[in-house]
Amino acid sequence: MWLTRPFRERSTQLFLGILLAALATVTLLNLMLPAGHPLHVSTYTVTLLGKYLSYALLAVAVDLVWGYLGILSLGHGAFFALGGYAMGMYLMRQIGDRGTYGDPVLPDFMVFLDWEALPWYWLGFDMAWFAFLMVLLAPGLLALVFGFLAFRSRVTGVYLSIITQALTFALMLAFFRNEMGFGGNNGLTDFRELLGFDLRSDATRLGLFLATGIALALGYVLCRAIVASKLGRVSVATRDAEARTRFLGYRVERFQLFVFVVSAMLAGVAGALYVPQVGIINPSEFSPIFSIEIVLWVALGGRATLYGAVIGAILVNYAKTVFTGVMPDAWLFALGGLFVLVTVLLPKGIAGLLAYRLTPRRLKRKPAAQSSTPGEASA
Amino acid sequence: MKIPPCLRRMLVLCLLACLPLAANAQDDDGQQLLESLDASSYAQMGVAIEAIITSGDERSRGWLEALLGGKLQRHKETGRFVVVLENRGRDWPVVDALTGEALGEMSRRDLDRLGINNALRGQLQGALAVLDLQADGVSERRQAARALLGDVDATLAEPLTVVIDAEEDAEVRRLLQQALAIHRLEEGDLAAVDALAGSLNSRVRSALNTASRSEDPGLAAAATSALADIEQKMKLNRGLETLYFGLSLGSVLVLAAIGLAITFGVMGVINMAHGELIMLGAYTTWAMQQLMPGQPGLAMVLSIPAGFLVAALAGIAIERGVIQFLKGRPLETLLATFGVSLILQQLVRTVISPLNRTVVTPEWMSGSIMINEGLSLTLNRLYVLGFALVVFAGLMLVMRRTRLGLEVRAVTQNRAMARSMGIRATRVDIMTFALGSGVAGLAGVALSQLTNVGPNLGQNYIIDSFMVVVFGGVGNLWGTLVAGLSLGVINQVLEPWAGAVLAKILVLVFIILFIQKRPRGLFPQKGRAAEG
Amino acid sequence: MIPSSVNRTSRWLAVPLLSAAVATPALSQEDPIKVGILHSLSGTMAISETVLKDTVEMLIEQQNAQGGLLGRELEAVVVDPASDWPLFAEKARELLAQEEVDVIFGNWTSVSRKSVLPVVEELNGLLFYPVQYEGEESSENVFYTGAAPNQQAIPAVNYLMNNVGVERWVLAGTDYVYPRTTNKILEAYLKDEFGVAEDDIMVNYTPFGHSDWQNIVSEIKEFGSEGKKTAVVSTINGDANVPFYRELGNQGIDAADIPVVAFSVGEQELTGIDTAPLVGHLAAWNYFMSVDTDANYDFIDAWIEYTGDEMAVTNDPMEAHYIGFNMWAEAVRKAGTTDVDAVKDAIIGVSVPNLSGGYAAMMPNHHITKPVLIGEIQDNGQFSIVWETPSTVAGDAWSDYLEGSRDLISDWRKPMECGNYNVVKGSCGGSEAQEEVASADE
Amino acid sequence: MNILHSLADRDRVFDFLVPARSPVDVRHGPILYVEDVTVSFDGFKAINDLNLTIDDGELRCIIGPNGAGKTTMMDIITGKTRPDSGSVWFGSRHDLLAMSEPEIASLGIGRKFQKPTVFEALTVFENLELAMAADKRILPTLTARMTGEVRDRIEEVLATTGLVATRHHPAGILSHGQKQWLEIGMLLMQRPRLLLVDEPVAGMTEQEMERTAELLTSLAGKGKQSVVVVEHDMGFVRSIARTVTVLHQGSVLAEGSMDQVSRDPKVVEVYLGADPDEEAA
Repeated sequence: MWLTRPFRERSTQLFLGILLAALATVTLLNLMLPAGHPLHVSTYTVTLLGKYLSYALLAVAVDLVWGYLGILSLGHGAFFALGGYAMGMYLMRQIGDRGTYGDPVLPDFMVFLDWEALPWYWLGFDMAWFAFLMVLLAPGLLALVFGFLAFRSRVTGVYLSIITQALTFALMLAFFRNEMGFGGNNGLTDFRELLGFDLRSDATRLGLFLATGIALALGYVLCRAIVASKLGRVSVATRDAEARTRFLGYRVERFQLFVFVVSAMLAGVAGALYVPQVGIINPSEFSPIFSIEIVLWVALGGRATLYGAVIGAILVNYAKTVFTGVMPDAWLFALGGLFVLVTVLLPKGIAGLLAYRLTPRRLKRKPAAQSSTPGEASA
Repeated sequence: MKIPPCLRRMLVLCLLACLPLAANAQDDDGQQLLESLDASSYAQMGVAIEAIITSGDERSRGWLEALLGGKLQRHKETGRFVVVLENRGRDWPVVDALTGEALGEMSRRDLDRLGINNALRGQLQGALAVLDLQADGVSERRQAARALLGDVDATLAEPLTVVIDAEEDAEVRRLLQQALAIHRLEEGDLAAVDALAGSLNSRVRSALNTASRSEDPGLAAAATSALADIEQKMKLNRGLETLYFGLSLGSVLVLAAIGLAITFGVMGVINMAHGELIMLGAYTTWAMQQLMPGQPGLAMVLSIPAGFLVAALAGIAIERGVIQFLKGRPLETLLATFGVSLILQQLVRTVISPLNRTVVTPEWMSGSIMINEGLSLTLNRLYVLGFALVVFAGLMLVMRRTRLGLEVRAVTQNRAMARSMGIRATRVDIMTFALGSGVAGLAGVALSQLTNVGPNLGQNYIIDSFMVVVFGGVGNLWGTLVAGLSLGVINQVLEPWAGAVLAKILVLVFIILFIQKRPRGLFPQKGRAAEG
Repeated sequence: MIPSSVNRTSRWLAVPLLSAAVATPALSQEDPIKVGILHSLSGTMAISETVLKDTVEMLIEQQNAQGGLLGRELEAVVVDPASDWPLFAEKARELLAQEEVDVIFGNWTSVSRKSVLPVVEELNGLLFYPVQYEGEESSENVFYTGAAPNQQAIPAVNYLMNNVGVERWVLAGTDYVYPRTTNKILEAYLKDEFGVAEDDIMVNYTPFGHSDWQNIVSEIKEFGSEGKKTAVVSTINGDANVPFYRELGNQGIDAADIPVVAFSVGEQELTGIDTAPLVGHLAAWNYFMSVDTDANYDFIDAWIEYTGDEMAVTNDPMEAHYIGFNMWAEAVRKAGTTDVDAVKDAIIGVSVPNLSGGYAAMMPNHHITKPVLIGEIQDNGQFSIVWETPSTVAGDAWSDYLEGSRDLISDWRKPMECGNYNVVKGSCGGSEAQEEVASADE
Repeated sequence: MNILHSLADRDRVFDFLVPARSPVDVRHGPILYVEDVTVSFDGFKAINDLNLTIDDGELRCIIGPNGAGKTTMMDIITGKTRPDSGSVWFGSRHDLLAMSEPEIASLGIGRKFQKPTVFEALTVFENLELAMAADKRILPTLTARMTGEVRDRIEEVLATTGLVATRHHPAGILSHGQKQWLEIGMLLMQRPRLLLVDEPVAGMTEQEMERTAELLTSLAGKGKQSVVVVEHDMGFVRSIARTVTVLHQGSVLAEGSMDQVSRDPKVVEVYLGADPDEEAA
């Protein structure tokens, strides 16, 4: 089965092992140790980690299209935000009549902007299954339509990057409009509960953290499976020589579309897990700068490795958390400097650094090792 | 020719409603006039201003101007009236309002300002305009006459007829007659409608609008039909205006994008710090104005080379420090230069200030030129439009007619070949990047006249710039020009009916769809080489 | 920067855990009182918020110079939420849960406040919010020291109506919740109170940072040539103002023709504008730097000394922090502790001097009393005050001119303790009561 | 699209056992007809009324100075460039002008580019695997597994092209000649009926050239592939050519055996006195 293929890879086993061990450790340290204990992990930290993990999933999605398909999407924030909004709309509906104005159906922002009734696109979001479906479908459909148009007309390279940027920018402006019915600049906030669990309780927060971790694990395995399949090799072929791949008889645009849509859906899931943990979704997630930042996480971690994306996302965001607290006036210097140095000095990112340290040994031990090639792994 | 002194004297006499002239007024009188200004209500102040106008005191103009500018103040303890020369900071240099004697600096704590409101401001401006009607320069008289439109009241009507008869300049006469007609219209004179018919001036239209709601059905009907005529004429005006708005916005886009068309289009460097180079140009303008206080115009002109230099030097630093290490990895230049842009922004925040800086608009760039009464083009934008075209033409010249341009084209088309022919590719890279960056600096100089000069300036233009370059076709300067101008016009045509936000969204969607249709922009590079 | 010895993902995961664990020491009585400052120091809002951070730091310094509070020293804990709204919530949580600050001074934009609100309520913190805002909110844990709409917008419109004789209104704003709400209130107010016709009101929204105002200014000009006195009520935010005013000036709209009264333009914003063409346009605030009182001059002197910038300006939100800080300090003294619940109870009714020669009192709805001043822009970037309310106005959390909130009042004193009490239904319409009912049902 | 599906299905049914893989109809002899084709770029006629016929199993060399339209001709046959007029038929059944690149590719026309383009990040083995004639739709590709037959076929081609030793090297580290052979190998994996080979020996050493000549001549033949070689190197052309076509300014100048052609005065003139300006296509 192509889906189970990654479980036989050493790198995936290692990744999953570390991830699951980390999840378990955090959970134990949070639950078992008393609050005053020096090793206790506070719920604040758990939520923070949960946020990093959702970013990591987003980075994996971006790495799938950028690293393996060669499509530099500067608009993946849009899919992330759409997933987030789908979740946010569900959470808003869960508030029910506990809002400030006590309206049983309309969210607060609609009440004071005089909406008479729920707009049609809000219908159904009171049902969890529908909302969760939309978490996948909304970004998926957008990616499908956009990708269909773009890949069909063979928009490539920088042109594609720029129009993905235009896409997310246009969406940001649209969602800023209060007439759109998504809460305008304030976005959606003041969430109460998810599937009946109180979002403010520590247990729910821990649960969300674990759910995000598991989603990351599953997302990683899915991406790994795609990458290790023949389809993954077609993607790499497309990345490196698109015309050649076409002459081999592959309908390149369909492969691009398929991977792009999968990636968009993963980004949507990441967004949906992000929103309940940070407690707000607003149009700034659509901002082109955010999308560029995601790409930077991937570049920093190491492109076309998947685990590099995870490392990059967690590292940059951790640095952000630390620096904005420790050196609030100067953290942009640090962040900017980090980006410059890594791109110039570590073209393959941190993963490249790790691989560099590992490769010589492996080559010495087993030249042209069969197990190291994806082609063989599939045999 | 000027109004002869005897006539002027007569006019003033009329204007002053036959009050006794106080040619050699005593200081007590002046003190008294100013005392009466320091009243508790604006109504009383209005009376006092009237009194100053009619006093004929030769210092009255200075007082009125100081009052208008909020510079006429009173020392709290001594009650002395002073005129503040410069009112920034905590201590202000002042002169005595009565004697003109310099009194050194006074703390603002010790001074009380004689405050005015908009109603008084209108009264003062009207009064000053009347005085200006006797100015020597024709343009000043025209301006004064234009200011009087809608401000004529019964007391002014009579003397104005005298002035009109004496006035030599036809335009001033016409304006004054219109001003009089508006006054007569307000009094219900049906004939005045004819005198005003066809004028596109907004105050005339305002007066006609009022008249069209008048109780007198005849007057209302006449005014309404006159308005309908004017409306017809205004339609063409509005079309032209929208076109101008569009071209103006377009020129801003072109300016912002043209530097990028060089660094990105020609060199293939995705320079996310482009916006910050624009910002540097704008800050240079600010710095030049700080260096040359009181001469904003000269500073503005000098900032053109200075802004170019500063941005070009920054560009060279970026090229040497970052981009040269990323040859052949265009997408990674995006990442590294994004880091550079963060650093530059924060640098400006830390070194200069997180706050916006004031860039003064020089006299010759403010206001607008009037094409006709209903259509005037704002000067600053006109200059920017012209500047954009000049910069574009200059760039075309550099690329087409100079050795550098030739070398740049050679290196971008075949680097190895160019090198083997003795072109120093590294030097060409530096020069090209410096050129693109310098042009971004020029954009910054221009933008300082239109928008905020602050750390976020660059961020607001970077996305638009990329859209313009891509829409026009990467590597094609003409494409950038046409793309910028047409996007500007499309935006401004859409804006009135769609609103500002929706217009922008529609433009973006249009670009996305257009790229589907023509994946390499408006003017794609053709042939086999472009496929590489 | 990146230790090369680290080659396992697990290390990276371990770092935040360790640092989080280390950063939670237990508090003792000798410890300083921690004051959290939650203002953006980078990003788009840095332009407005940086000075507020400095203000609070200055106030803390002054307080410490006077021997601190309750014999303890005050310590500022500064974080940078970087104009990123989710980050505001995260940083608020960091301040309350990790740093365990006793009070937070912070936020500027509505969205950042909305983002922080659930966190402050959940962790029972204290937040002093210093900016004029749209109202429609009253949280047990938030104190609103900026103006509610009835302390800024409504008096300003009254002034224009009564003193300037305005008949036609342009309500122009940036498209976000503060302008939306304010304009809705104003529209209802103008129609209900003065019978202004629908045709005589033009509403226009623009995006953040809008820079091309040609069309809109031209429309305003057109709207104003109908023969009725026209005014623009501007809720245009921050950066968009400079190009807006420039365009006004260049298209020849001066204050005598069509005055603009702004609710978001203060001295700080004017430092970035060449004000010469703007002289006479108006702003409504509760404080101007040009206020002629000794308290104000002292404050300005201290501020100039603190910043070392002779040209430094003060503005309304700074005064709000000045008032808020002093109120909080007074309440702590009164309660004898920094305990949040005690301070919350003690602060209601506390009255401290403001900078314009009067007193500000904390009302039971967590809003304060303020004078309303109308100022005209001068060519030196200052305002000259042309009008003020005869007495202070108490902030109203729920507008009387909005359908949904007309019947709501807020009173955080016992026994009501409700932020949105519905006087018609006679019940607290908000979450707590409902939740109790819901849980009782189960 | 339906054609593609039916083709793909057919491929699966017949798999690698049956030699006749392509449904191309060559009962009338020729496998490729190019008739009256004209194409212009910005007014410049790159191809001008071109007529060309290739027989089944033929090895044809096409020569011509720079700008003669050789590469453009290949672009037209493979569907990359659409002509302004004319017709191109594959066998007597398939109108190539109505098809997309992948459709043409799966019909059995393989093309080797001037610059060697192999997938540098993938190994030699994987390069060949991707080139394999198989169901090339998304889901089958996603779930594809390596079978013994596939492996055998790849080994066979590795042997043909002499790349056995390098099978697990990334293609990016191969020598120039090896990349050219790999590319030809990839074409062979598709079991094409017609091979279009653009300048196969450019930049090759003498030895490599010899090997390439051997490889190409062994490929062509009735029931095997037809091969069209575009080449500059006269020595190489002479060593493999049976029939040579000379292109000039977008149309056929001469056709015949190498000796006939090289004696043709028109050809001599073109090669000796070609106007350099025309090369700036």
